[in-house]
Amino acid sequence: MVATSHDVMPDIELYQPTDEDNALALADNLGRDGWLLAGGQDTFGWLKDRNKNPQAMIELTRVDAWKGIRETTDGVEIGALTTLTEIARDPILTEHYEVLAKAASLVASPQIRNVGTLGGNLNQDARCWYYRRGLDCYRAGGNICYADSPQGLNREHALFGASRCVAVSPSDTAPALVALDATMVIASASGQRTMSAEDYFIGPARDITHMTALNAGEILTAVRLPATWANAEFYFEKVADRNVWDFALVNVAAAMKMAGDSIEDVRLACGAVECTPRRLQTVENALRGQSRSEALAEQAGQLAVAGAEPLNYNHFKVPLMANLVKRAVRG
Amino acid sequence: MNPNLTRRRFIKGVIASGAAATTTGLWYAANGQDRPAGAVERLIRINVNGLMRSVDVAPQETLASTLRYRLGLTGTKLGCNRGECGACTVLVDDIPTYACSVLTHSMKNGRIETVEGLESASGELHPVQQAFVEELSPQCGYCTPGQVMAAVGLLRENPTPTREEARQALSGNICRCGSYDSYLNGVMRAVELV
Amino acid sequence: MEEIVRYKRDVWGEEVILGVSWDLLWVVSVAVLVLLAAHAIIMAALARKNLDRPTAEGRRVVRHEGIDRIFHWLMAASILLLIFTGIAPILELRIDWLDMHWISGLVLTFLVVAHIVRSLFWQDFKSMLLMPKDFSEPFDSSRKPGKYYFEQKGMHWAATVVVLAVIATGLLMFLQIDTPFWERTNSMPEDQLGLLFLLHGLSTLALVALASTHIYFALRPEKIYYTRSMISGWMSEDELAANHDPTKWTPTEAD
Amino acid sequence: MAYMHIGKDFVPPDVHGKVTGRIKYAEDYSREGMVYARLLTSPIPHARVVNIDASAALAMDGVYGILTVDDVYPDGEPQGTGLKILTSEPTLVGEPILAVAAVDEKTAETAISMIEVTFERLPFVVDPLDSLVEGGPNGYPGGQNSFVFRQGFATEKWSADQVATFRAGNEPTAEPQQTVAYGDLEAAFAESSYIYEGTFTTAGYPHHSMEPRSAMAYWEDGKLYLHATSQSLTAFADGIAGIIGIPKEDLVFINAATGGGFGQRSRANSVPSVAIPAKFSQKINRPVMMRITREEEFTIGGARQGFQGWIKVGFKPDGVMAGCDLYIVSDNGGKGGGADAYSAADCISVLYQADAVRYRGTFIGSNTAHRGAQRGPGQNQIAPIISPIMDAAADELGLSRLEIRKVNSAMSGDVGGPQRTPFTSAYMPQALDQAAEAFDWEGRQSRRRQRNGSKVTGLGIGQGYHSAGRSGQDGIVMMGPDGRLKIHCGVGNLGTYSYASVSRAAAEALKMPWESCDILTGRTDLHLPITSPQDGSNSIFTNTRTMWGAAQDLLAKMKEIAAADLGGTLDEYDVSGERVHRIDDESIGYSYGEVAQRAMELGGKYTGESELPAELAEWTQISVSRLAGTAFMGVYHDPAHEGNPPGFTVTCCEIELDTETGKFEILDLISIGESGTIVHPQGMKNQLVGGAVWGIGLSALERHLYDPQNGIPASTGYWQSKVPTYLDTPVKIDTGWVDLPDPENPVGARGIGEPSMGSVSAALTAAISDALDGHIFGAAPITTDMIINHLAGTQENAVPLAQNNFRG
Repeated sequence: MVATSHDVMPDIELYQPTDEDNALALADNLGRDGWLLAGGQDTFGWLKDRNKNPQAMIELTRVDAWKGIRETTDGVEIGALTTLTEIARDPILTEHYEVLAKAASLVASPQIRNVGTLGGNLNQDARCWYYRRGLDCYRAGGNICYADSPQGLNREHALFGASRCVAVSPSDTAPALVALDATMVIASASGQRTMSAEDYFIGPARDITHMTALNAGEILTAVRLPATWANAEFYFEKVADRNVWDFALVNVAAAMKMAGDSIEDVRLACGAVECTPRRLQTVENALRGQSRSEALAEQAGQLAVAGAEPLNYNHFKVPLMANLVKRAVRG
Repeated sequence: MNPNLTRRRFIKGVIASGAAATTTGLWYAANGQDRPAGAVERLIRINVNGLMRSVDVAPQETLASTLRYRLGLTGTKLGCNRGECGACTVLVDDIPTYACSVLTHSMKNGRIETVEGLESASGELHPVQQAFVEELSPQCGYCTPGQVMAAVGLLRENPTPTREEARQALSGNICRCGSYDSYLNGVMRAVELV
Repeated sequence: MEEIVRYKRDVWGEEVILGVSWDLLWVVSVAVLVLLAAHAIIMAALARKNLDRPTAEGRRVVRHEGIDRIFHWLMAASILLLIFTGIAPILELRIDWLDMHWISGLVLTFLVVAHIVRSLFWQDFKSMLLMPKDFSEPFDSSRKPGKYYFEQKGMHWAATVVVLAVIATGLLMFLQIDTPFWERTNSMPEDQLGLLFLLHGLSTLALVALASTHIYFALRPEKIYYTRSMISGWMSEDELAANHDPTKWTPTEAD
Repeated sequence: MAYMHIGKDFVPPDVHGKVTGRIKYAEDYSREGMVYARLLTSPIPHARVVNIDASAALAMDGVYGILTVDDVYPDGEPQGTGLKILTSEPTLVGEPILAVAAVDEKTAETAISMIEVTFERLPFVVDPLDSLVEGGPNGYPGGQNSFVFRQGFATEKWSADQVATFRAGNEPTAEPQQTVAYGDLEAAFAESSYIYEGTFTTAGYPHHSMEPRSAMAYWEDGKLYLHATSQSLTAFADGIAGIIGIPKEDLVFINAATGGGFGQRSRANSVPSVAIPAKFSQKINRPVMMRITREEEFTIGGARQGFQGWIKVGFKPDGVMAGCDLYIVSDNGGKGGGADAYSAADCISVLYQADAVRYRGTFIGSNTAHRGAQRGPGQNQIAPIISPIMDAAADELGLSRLEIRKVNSAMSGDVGGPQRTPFTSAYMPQALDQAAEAFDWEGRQSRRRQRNGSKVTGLGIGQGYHSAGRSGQDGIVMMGPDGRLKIHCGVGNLGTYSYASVSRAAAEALKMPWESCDILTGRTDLHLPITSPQDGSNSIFTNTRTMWGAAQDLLAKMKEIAAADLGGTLDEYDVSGERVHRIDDESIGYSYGEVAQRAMELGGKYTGESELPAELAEWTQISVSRLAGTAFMGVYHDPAHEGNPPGFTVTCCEIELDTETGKFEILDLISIGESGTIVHPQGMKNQLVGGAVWGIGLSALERHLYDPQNGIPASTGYWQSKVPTYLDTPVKIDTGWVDLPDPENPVGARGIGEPSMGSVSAALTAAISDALDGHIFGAAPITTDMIINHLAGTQENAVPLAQNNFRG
């Protein structure tokens, strides 16, 4: 019987490594018992509620190598521990990759952006309220989904790609990275690997208890934005109930390369409609080579929502998503 | 017995009794022994309102807990204790921060300022505080320390914000009384006072 | 071994069964491996004394009709796929397992039902029946079986029970997920749901053990011709004579 | 009238403490030897506690004891309504069952986790209509499902068909539990040329005060010192002494500041949990702190009643509201609730002066938050429902939306409500005109429904009302030889500053400079008079009367002493410059210090030792008895007033609604108050802007969700409940007031706190409706998803009229 409301941090150990090797060694030793702590804005709630009970926190923010925004030969590399405020205000990003800066500026609240990091925003866990309440649902390793049931309160849940769990990707920066065709840099004690942002996020069909491809002992250390999409025409919009603190009901990120009025190339992604940021490849294919018009935008919106499977209370997300894609294409 | 260990325990004992004047029951008692190597040291010195304070801080302790229950700085309020209200906003190196949602150990190298630290040595209110008084910005007052700190943080970064900029900067602070308009009037008046 | 059953809290915080502890998977795997290894060692030690194997040369008789072999291999494939897709998420293998799992589950169910119907009405059902007198067969070298000897019958019936249990629990679990045929209702009480997962898990463990044992014996050299017969359908008359009592089983000649 | 203090801004004494963080709320206190209590609350929406085994917990080191129902209710748990201190039959998730005190919170929590409570699970329900239907689960003890305010528990059932018809949008056909009516409704509809008829729902959601209701208590010298949170000071203390079960004189209630009330903390029976540390400290003889978490604040707090209603309104060709027929099923939550539905009907009657009104009400429980008063309980739920209907009528009848409100306006001399109560005064037409002019309402009409890309402009005007004043309370002022005026103030400090602004009436009566006044308040051992619970927007009206009266008593006594000592009659004396003096020769007289000195020499009635008003409440009597003889005393019992002192507001707003995202922005908003003379302009302005934020929450954002399948709450915190933020509210809110005096109040004042929310909710809902070509949702809130669904023609699988759920 769980019958006490907890809101104070439980006893838990804290490590504050200051260099990469130590951090990776700790992550490796502790595995899933070690909680990777960045800004902590998706950490303390879990711990205070006693709904996640790791043995120790490994604070990553003291590793300078994983912070900051640097220009590279083929784009920009952003340390995963860079705060959202820094990203939102960074001159390189605001000038060349505005879609990411905009997305970061719309996360949560100013104070959360001040300590919250890009890595934290990308790796945050699902916001399904049943899951957050600490119920032993599928995502928590259980055998039931409370949200997708005949009377489940699933207004904020998935339109696509649900498999037992119907939670959605809560991140605002994730769709921006997918639109930018970013590369995720993942380090572990045994080395480094990279993968595309699109592949980084995984749905419940493949892993119902984790939202990213990070394995135990691995740390997301950086995100690389390719020069290919620098200075493209960008669009980011987030619709949420409240204009502060809220997670998107739907968000959209777009990067478009225009040749005059014609769409030369485009990448589009929506958040909060699937457990992963949903890249809209069919829409992209339909847009490529077309000249931009209201009719095309309308068509793109409709194409974007094809195959949506709404639940009890999220039918509105279908027209909302269509409209946001339409607006993204309209520019 | 290792003499160093004994001495360290002794120091902890002194610190603990020093803190007994304030509440400590919210925060959980220490498991002093058998802590793994490499984990943080509990006994730290932190800069709060310009004073270096020695304090025994549990690894998991939030800054709000340390301020309220170790140092007796109860001006920092806990409205939700999970980053959803802003009442616990303090400045760390001039950056508005939810004290309920950062660890003290994460902030230990920073310059921490709470609402108690704003008045001048002679007891003069900070311009933001003065302006909030003049505009009667607070209602129930529970969110006020957080609003004050967010406003002070803004004015340090941007001494002449527009009303819209002030609104954005303070947007991480809930006021259930709905005194937003009065707080913004206060910030705009503070701009004049500064 | 820490535990057999995993528990969780239901929506109101009461403890209910969540399912089988997957630590048992390792226990079962290790146990089966040890037993089979022990068996292999003993057999290897005894091997030299037993050199007069029947020859595959000569006339051939039909042991398994083509249709039966197809059934067998389809069932084998679906069971292996079920085991693989079921275990993958436990091993944190990130594959899209659930659709494969329920589709192969449905295939298996169909095959099993068809097999039961066929065996009852079109096949020699009696040949697989395990009679009380069969139990003395392994201890009496003078007794030879009909089509299936004791161990084969035992394996078959054990597999029958376990597969039926897996199917029955699996079908009930199938109702708890969204499929092209229906949307899940989540109407089963959580304690019953947990029991279901537990039974499915336990029967899965048994199935893993049985399947490994079955594969092991099928690959053993002594009676490898039974495996061959499940592939090609025939066995030699010599093999027949060495193992079976022609009065109890008279197979037709193969062409 | 030229006042010295009334109508002027001042710095209330507690503001300094608020901006410096020095003012203390209950949880900011600590005490030597303090131990910590934590609650074990029900994980189940409705259950009976069969057994509690706490032996393992009590055997733990550092555990000081357990507090159960048997401790707090030695004579058995009360069967009545409302929140209990602790209960053995919880009717909602999170209701406290027992408490454990320990050396620290962790130990208490660990101990709680070792307590085995055996529950018997009982039927529960989340939507009242699901309980009302024949065969539906009954969520209250004893298999009942209904509680009627001031009547009691009942079991109420409708046939499946009756519930289905209602859900389908039709007038309920079942007998209501309550009917109140006046006028000839049939005739009214017969002469109507426009009739609107339809069902509606409004959300009941919690107060979400920022200060959780933590409390700390200890016993010293036979007295209980209780630090807690409340909206009212002495009225709350008076009540909580009864709940704790101790004599009033043994309680010292300390409550210098309260982190928001909004109706839920005005009376002790809505915060009975503060009795837990009080009882605990008595039992274990140690100071006990009970800190309350945000989640607990939600579950042991309360919420507004939600409505599932049907309304029919008829308008004559000239726009006059002929009749209004209202049928409301109120969501009474888990512990019984109030009379919001009646107030809703009352509000329509008052605001629109309908010729005939019928109110029918039925009250059904759900196993959700306790329902109690919340800022304009009833008046404000109906405000966003009626407002777009007024607009539809105006459009239909060819009137302007301002005009239709003006022809229906309440004015002095009018009566309102089913009881046909006359107003003390009423100036709604003036308020409408003032708002319309300040907002340039007519000038903006050209922008109405104008499109700009995907955006469309909506204009809204709305009105708010709440009865705003009471009487019959007590006042005490004191003066010592230093000549300073000690104003004993029993009014709570919940952020309205009314405790200070009403005290200004005493200063005003004695023409005292504010610097020479001290307000004694914040803790009851300062010996404070009783006053009405600080709810119902009454404080300004009620307590300016008592303050004025007590000061007048002091004034009269001053004149008596002066006349006796210095010659002449009372009416030959007046006061000015902190002196009582002859009118014809100001040099003959006493300074206030001298007259106080004389009073103390004379004693008797001058120092409260005799000739006290006979009607003083027991609480005041205790205070007076302790003050008696210590200083010159003015003491007063306020007689009952005549009529209904209304608080009115009018709001105009302009929004821009994006038809592609369902989001809107409030471009301009002005609220005009009509609440008699304004005592404290900054305080008035704060009530108007605060009410505006609340109105936006009600109309567009705030929600209250419980999972229908298992009764667990989904909106326990600020994030999930969608409390409005800076960026959901306008960057600037304009305010103003009519400022005409009310004759029933000595300084002309009436209250404003609650109407300020209703008019904004009404105006905003009207503006949303306007932007959507007049579509009437019949709902509060109207959330983003609802707007998108309306525009896109999509639909959720929502249950029509659902409560504690999404509306789709």
